Amino acid sequence: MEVALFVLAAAGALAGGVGVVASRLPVRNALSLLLVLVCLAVLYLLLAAPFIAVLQVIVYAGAIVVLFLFVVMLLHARSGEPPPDRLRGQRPLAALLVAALLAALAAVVRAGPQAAAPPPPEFGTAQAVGRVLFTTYLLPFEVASVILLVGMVAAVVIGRPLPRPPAGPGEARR
Amino acid sequence: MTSVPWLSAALVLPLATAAVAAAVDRRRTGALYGVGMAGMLAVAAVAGVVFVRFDARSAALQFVERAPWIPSVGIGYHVGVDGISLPLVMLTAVMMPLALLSAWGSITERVKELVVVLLVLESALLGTFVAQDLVLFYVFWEAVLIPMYFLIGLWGGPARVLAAMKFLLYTMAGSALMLVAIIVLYLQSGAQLGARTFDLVALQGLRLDPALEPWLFAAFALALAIKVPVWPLHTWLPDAHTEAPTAGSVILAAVLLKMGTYGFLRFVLPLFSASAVRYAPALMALAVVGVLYGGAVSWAQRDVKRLVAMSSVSHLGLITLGLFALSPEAVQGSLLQMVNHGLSTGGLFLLVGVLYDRTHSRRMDDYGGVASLMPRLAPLALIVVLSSLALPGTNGFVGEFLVLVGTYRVAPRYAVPALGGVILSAAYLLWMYQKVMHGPVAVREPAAVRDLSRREQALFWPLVILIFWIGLYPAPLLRRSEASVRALLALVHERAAAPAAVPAQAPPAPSFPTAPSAVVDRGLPAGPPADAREFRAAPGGEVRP
Amino acid sequence: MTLTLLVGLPLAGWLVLGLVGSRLPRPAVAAVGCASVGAAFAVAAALARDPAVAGVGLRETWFDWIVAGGLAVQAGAVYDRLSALMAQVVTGVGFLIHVYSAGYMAADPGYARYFAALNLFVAAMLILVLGSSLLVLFVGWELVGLCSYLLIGFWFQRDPAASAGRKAFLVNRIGDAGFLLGILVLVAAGGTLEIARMGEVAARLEPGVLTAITLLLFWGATGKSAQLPLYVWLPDAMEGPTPVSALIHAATMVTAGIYMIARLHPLYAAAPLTREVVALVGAVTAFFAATAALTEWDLKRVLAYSTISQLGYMFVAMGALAPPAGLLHLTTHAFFKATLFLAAGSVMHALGGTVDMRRLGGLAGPMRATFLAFAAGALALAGVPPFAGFVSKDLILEHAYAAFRAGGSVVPWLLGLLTAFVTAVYITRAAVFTFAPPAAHHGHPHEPPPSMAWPMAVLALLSAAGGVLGARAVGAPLVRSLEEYFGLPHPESPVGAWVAAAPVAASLAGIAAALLLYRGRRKVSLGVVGRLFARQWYVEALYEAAVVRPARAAAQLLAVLDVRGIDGAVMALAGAVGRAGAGLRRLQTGYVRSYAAVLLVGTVLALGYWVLR
Amino acid sequence: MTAALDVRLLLPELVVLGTALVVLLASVGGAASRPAVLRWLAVAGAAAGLGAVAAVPPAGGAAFWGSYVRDPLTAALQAVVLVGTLLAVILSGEYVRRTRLDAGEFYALVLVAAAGAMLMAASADLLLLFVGLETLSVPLYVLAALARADARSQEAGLKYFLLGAFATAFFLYGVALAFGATGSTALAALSGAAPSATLRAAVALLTTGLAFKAAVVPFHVWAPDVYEGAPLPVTAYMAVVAKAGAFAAFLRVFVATLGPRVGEWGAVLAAASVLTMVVGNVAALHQTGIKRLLAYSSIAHAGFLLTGVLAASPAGTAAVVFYLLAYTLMTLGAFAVVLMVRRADGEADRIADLAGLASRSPALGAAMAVFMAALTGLPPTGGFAAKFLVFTAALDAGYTGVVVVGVLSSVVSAYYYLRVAYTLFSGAPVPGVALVEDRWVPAALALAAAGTVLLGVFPAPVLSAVGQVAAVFR
Amino acid sequence: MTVPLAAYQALGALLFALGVAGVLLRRNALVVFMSVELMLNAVNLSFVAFARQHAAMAGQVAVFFVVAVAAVEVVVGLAIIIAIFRARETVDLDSVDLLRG
Repeated sequence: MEVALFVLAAAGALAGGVGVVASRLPVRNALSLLLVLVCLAVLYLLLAAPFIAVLQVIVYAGAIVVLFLFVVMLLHARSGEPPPDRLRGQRPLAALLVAALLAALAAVVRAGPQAAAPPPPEFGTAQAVGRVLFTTYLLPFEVASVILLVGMVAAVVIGRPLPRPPAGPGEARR
Repeated sequence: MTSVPWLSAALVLPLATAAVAAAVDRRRTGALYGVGMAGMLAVAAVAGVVFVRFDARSAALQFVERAPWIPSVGIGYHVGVDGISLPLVMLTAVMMPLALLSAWGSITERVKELVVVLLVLESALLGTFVAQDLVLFYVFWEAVLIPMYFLIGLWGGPARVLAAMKFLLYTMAGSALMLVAIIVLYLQSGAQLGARTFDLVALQGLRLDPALEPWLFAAFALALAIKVPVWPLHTWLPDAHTEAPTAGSVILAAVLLKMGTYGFLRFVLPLFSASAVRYAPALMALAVVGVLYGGAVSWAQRDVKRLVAMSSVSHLGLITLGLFALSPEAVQGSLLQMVNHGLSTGGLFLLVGVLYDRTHSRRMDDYGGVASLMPRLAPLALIVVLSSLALPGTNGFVGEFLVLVGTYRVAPRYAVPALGGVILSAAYLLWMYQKVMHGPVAVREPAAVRDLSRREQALFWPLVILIFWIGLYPAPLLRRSEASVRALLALVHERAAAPAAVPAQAPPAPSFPTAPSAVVDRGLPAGPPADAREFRAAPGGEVRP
Repeated sequence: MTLTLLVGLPLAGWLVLGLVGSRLPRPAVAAVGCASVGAAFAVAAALARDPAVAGVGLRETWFDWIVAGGLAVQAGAVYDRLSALMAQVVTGVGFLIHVYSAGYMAADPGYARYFAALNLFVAAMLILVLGSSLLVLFVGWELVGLCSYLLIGFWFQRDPAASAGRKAFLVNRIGDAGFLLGILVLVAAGGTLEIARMGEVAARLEPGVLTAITLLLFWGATGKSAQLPLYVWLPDAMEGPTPVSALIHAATMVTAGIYMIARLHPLYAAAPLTREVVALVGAVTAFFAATAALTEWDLKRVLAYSTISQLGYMFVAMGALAPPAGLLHLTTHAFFKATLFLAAGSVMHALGGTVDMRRLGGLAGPMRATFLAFAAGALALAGVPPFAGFVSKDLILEHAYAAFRAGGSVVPWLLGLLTAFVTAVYITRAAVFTFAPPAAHHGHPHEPPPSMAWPMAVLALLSAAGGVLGARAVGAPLVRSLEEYFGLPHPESPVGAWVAAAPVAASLAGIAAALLLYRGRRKVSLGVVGRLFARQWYVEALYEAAVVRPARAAAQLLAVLDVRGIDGAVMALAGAVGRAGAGLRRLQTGYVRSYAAVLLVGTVLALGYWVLR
Repeated sequence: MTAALDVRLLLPELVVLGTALVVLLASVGGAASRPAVLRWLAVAGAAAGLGAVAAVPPAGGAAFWGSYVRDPLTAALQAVVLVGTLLAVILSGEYVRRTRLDAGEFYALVLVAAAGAMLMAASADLLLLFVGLETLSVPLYVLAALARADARSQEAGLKYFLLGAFATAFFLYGVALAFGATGSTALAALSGAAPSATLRAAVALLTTGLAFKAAVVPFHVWAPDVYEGAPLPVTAYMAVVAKAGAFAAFLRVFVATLGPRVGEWGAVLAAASVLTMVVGNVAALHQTGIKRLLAYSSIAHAGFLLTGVLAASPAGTAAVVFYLLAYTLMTLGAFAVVLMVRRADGEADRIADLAGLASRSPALGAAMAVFMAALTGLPPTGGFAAKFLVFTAALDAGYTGVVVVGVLSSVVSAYYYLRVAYTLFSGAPVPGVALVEDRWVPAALALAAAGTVLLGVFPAPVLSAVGQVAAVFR
Repeated sequence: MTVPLAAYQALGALLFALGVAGVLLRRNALVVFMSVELMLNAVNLSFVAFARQHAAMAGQVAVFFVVAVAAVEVVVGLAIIIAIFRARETVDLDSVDLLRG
């Protein structure tokens, strides 16, 4: 059962991953990302992390990917990658580098510990997460709120319309 | 030993004067020059006090001032003079006002910057010669670079930008490794001396690992050899000297190059004695090549200033030769020759400057018959030329002779070819003198070639007086350097002979070999060179008790 | 104190003339110039009477000059028989020539400069003569060279004069380098430069070292005294004013080499090999220069070659261990050669500076006094009895022969004899061309003014009668005195009478031959040999081709290599760094994907290092 | 473990963040049109933060359940960050007003970024470090793109953001692997963990993330483009505060945590250091833009700073802190000189724009000479003292080769630095270039110059202060 | 039979590498950005798997932070991308090359 679910979810995630990277249509990229996220949520359940799985679906899939889709729609399909590719050596280079990266990561994975004890009963629940989050990680948690604030400010300031000419910064800079 | 901080006064006075000059209205060039000159003369006066009060019998540092500076890293403000630094302090104090005077009336642009730069330069140069802490020394050493860079770059000739940068990068490249060596010394000092320190006097007690010492020696030697410059590291020199304004050339030749030779004496010999003795033949060989090469290349120049510049390579070769002969006569001769070269080559650059002010040309072909137009200049110029080619009776001869005698005694094979420099110097200097001064008048605008003004005469007279004074009666200088040189050489030979890396008690003083000196090339004996006692023991008038 | 005065007088003259001379009126300049030297002569002559001079000499220590390490050189003076003789010759002849110059240079704008330099020369020469240490002697040695440079190039506006001065300095410098090396060896091996202690040094040193020292010092002497191979500057030195040629380049300075050898007699006495070399060089030079004089058209250059030749004789004497003979010849040569030069100067003065003998002639009539003076000098030079030169030259040849008999080489004597013949030929030729008709000049020759005539007359008289100093007939006072000084035996008649007569015969034959050849004729071809003589055996050409031009070319090559090679390497290094900078700029493509790739390269490398190690 | 929840320790961060909020609120509340008020607020906040750093005693041990530590190192690093922030804010005012940047957001983001760097300095936990890193980075992405109408500013923002996010992912992977190797995110756990491939990979990936922020070669590629494109005050601020934050993290992770295991990471950082010094200095040689030049300069200095990190010793750590302070002063000083100059048509950001300005203002020329000499590392400036200290520490640790490369690349740097100083003195001013009329910029300039010189001439007081960081090793 | 945790790690590594490949290969800024998100998710998987392995909640909490930060980055990133698109009408990264050298 677990194996089947894993294989299914892993396959889905990988397929989604390939889709994100390979698809020529931005909408499909976004939807592939959604597929990855959902598959990962399944895996999180398998890994005794129900709270994170829920978080994944609600926040990531529900908010972030939707935002992506929204922007993709906003920018239309023409915002693609018109030929020609000016960096001709990029593909082989990327292949080489990614292969090397994979090799290194494979070595790490192979060397990692294999077995694990079954988790304690409360493991992965919202309570468990909360307990840790509000003790050990209270400070990072509070700081995260500051980052979120920065995000808001950023959205406002970058999205704000340009100040009227003539003395705008656009003119003031070469 | 003294309650008045004379040396600090000499270091601070130029800076204080620079501050005053910075406050003067930039359009009042006369006032700016006046302020600068007053400051420099005050420094000269302080140096004069130091010179007079200096105890010639003592080899120890005098006028010592010490204060903690960066105690946590073992860096102290430690200054003092001994017989090795004193002549150079005096040289600096004498040449700087002349350099300023050479600009007065000649340079009218950015006078304020010029005066400030020269004053800062003076402070840094003096600091280099009195610092007794390696970091303090290095600070002054490098602090010379920026003002000199600007001096060449802002007031120099047509190719000044490249020349200034070349000077800066080339000399910096050498010093960079010296800094590394200084730090390594400091790190070494911890284990042996109890506390890490940059104090030169303390570091002289260090016994370095024989595997390490040559590297440190090499790092120091490279930095200093570039500054000197020792052949083949000299190629920054002709460009810098040629493109610099007269004041810059004078300072470069008269004082700046001496930082290198002084550094050898002050740091390399006492700190890395074993390597200094071991590699002395190599350095002497390079020095001799420099003597001949510099002379030959000078001879081939068609640019007056470049000729004088290249002659420095030759002259400094002789000085380096004397340093590494490691015999008392040679080292004292070198020290004296450092002063002499400052006076004579400084004078030559002043001469070129005076000419350039009139004709705006450095090409020898543009000159001829100037002696007819400038009868007051001709004899003064000739005296300077003769001093440079070491005519007996002038200062140059005394130094050159001492170097040659001292070198011949220990390493004839280097002294003999160096004599070729005697011939070459006459060849190129008289060639230049003839091309410029003699023959029918050939300058383009003879009317513009006025004879020397009073200010310009004031440039040469101090030099002429010193040239003859040192040439005829060098005793005041030689006496003051004798004890320090002797002590230094004793230390060098003792350290070089002692087994390294044995931090035990001091090894027994090496017995002086008593073999009679003879005309055989003994190479460099490990002990003191050809026994001084035997040398003096010949009965009769010429040998002192 | 008095020796200080002796040197100090001309030195003071120099200082006064040098500093304020240009503002003094001409008579005052001449007065200062002549008086200082005249007074010096008076002092020298007066001091020579001091009994101490006959003994170890008057000594004065001036000051500690160079004291460093194991070296301690004192500046001091010694006035003994040798230096007394030389000092009197220098100041005496010097004084006469100063007086002569007052007239000769009367119209020259550089009057004060001239006398200043001439005074300095006398002072320098006295330093050379009196110096108690070889190093002090060397100071004088170089300073006279400087004065020579200044005076040869006195008319520096003319390129040949300036070049000749430089050449003189330079060639001398080449000799001096050897001299200095000799000093170095001496100080290193002997431990002292004090002249008084040379005997003891000679006793102590190994023969090889002594030979090296003496040869090196002699090398210096070949420069100063214009011997082969360094004679080349002296003919050119005739560019200077003629009185200068008389004083410096005939009577005094050029004899410094002989004086030096005499001064260091103990060393040379102990170095037979060196002496042989000295004698040979002297003899070859004597002959060589005489042949060069044979075909020369420039009157002054004839005299210059003659000087070289006569100096050769002196070296023969020094080589034959007969310094008294050499010094006697030095003295008589000072008289007669100065006479000849002054007479030549008188001719030039009269004819606006003409020295080319092809444009002279017929002057015996209008310039009788000058002619007589020249004749006296010429006869002395030719060695016609009883003129001064006869005595001294004969003595030298006798000693040369004696040296040959004692196992030395025969060459010096033979060449000396041959040279005596050639000497007579060339000086007769010169006299004929200059004074005998027909006249080839277009001027109106006149006798010189008294200030020039009187010194000339005095010197002519000395040329005629100076022989008494060495004539056996009168007991050869000077030679005796010097033999005593050098501790040499006085050979009553060292060799057979025919040896003494041979040079005279050669001289007379030479005069006769010359009269036959040149009287009334100007174009006398000596064929191939003549061309060889005229080009001085191609020695200068050889130097030019083998030394000067290669050296110059080498210097120029080095100068190019300096910029291209050494500096080229430095700049290439700098350029490489700069190009690397430009290359790195190109790597910064501006594309995000490239940057990401670079980041990944770094990451992979870090991962690879850490994971795989 | 000391008091788990000791908010007093957080006073400096709270002051700075609080000021950021106040600035934001004031801006929203109507002060946006009066940037001078906002600048005053920001200056006061930074100064108060500095005061707070001085006032809160370093407690030693970790707080907040082991995630946060306020020791002398924290205090010293935060002080450096705040000095940089304070000067940068003073410098920025004139530019912000003149080019009408969004003042409220500008100052608020600057302060938030400063807080992020401060948190990095205080991190005892990888997750806090991560969050601090993002608190520093995200505001900088926004600041780089703040001149919205300028294509170059946009481009800078985009590049910085995309590459930053990319590097963040690596950093995070490193955190994950570190957690995987130790079962904890506490830094302390790393120091004692058994060696394993996972741990080593974690270190590698953490290095990638930090090296990106510090602009260490080859993770520097973003820096020249971003520095050039970002508005001038942002570049200035980024150059010093991002550097300080990144090196705070380097010190925390490599020295304070992995210091005893220097053998495992020394070689990589040594190589990176060498590469960084060489590439940074050599690539700067032919730059014509002052911002781009200073970008390469900041890269090169990252290399010099790394030599101090390499030493993994108390002296090295103190040297790095000292270096950061000197670097902050001299870099901001150099930017201040550029900020003193304006062109009618934009920033005077080409080196040629500075020509002849010393004739108008000798003090400006002198100051630039001081800053350039200091950046070159020439005595008697703080730049020399700083290099001297890091090199001493590195040599003490045996990295002779690295130091040799360091000193030689310093020589190379003299070429481009002094050329800039020379430009100010030579030639005639370019038409259209003028000096700004503002009293704040010269004040900051004077402060930076005085500080730069004093650090060189009398470094002893500062040195003894940063010497306190040695306590971290006991 | 249970799935070994290494399989999760392997999957994480694969997804991470896919993301990296996307960043390197794609020119569309949006897609590049999505690839970065893919990398973050791969890290998250790794975190959760490690949390399971060590039975330590910190791994899951870490995911919480990653998600929070990812959200902010998405906001900032998309804002910048939109701004650029408004100015240049393209999101092709290769056309964003004013700055180089």
